[in-house]
Amino acid sequence: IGEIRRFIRDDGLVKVSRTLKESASRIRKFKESFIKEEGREPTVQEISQKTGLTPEDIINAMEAVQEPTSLFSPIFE
Amino acid sequence: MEMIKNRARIEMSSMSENIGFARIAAATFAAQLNFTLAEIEEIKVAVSEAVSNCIIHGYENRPDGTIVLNMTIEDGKLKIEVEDFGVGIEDIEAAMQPSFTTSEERMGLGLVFINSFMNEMEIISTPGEGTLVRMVKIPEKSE
Amino acid sequence: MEMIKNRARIEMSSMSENIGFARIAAATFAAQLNFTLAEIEEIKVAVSEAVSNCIIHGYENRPDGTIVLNMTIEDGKLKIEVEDFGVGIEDIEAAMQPSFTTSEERMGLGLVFINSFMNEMEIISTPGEGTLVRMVKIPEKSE
Ligand SMILES: Nc1ncnc2c1ncn2[C@@H]1O[C@H](COP(=O)(O)OP(=O)(O)O)[C@@H](O)[C@H]1O
Ligand SMILES: Nc1ncnc2c1ncn2[C@@H]1O[C@H](COP(=O)(O)OP(=O)(O)O)[C@@H](O)[C@H]1O
Ligand SMILES: [Mg+2]
Ligand SMILES: [Mg+2]
Repeated sequence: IGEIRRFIRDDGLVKVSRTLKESASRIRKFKESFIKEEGREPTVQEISQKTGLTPEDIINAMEAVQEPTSLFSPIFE
Repeated sequence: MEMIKNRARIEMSSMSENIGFARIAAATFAAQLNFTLAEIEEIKVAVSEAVSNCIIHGYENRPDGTIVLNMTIEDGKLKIEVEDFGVGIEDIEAAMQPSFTTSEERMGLGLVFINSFMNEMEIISTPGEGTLVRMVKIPEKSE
Repeated sequence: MEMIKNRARIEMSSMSENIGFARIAAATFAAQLNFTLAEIEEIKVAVSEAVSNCIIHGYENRPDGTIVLNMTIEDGKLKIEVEDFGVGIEDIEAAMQPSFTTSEERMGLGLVFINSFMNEMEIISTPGEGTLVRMVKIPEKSE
């Protein structure tokens, strides 16, 4: 069990913090090229199909890199 | 379009920590439908605003109230209900007006945002009993 | 350490779509405490395994069951309960053994993971009535 824990800690999880940002930039790139080709925004499911990321990962990644939404920030407390 | 029917009901404390929690929960649940990231963002803003209102207005910042976030996916539509059991709204029509607010430093735009970001919106409220905001969002691609 | 007390209770359908939903909801809720990303990842695995078990074993993949995810933050600890109202477990001690499984193609490691990733774990189950998995995770930094 200690093994499993160590494996995930040392190997899997360093990746996690890195991949959140990597995923976000992959999503952005895919989105840009999709818009160029199709003339519209891709849906989360289309992004999921093309990048292999789960919808949850996509939401999570976008949340992690989100800049404070300046337009709305005054109303958030 | 989708035949999927799914539901989730969340009960949470009226603490500002839960605004972010509710926002992510709604976004993740919504991702089962064919929404774009921009539409997901609109859902997040609508849910944030509705939950903030429960905390700030409904419970006047008391942390011991309960907020219910009820979400259903049916017939390709996302239905979201945000409910509190707080002070309620005297005049719903007035509350819906842009820049109407009952607290000094606020902008009075929350309900306006919800109304403009969601396809349908309805408020049911009884003073002294609480407020329910019901909204529907339909993926644009499916229309 | 923290004086904060917060709770959220989620009721959801026994659909595999909700495994990811529950995982993210738990991670977002947990993020109020001082957990490392590695610890959050462990919580996500534990919740995924517990919710999968409700769907696969508790409800034998029927989508019309209800799963409850109950989360509390108190005294700097995260308490999580995952409950179903399905078939229940005959022999809890056996179920906890590494590689014990009642379904052919499975690895029988879900409960072992939960037990190793969480600081405390307890199973309460009645055959024919359902199963409750209770777990506690404490931020390592606070210990
Ligand atoms: N859940 C609620 N409980 C009680 N009153 C509410 C609730 N939601 C909205 N209101 C009332 O409606 C008004 C307008 O809400 P909103 O458009 O979100 O603007 P703001 O929150 O900036 O005041 C609030 O000032 C308040 O009086
Ligand atoms: N919620 C549950 N309801 C009924 N049985 C369960 C539940 N959770 C676990 N079990 C039983 O415990 C066994 C071991 O579970 P687990 O360690 O997750 O392995 P696996 O899911 O791979 O079989 C399962 O095969 C099942 O018999
Ligand atoms: Mg508001
Ligand atoms: Mg399992």
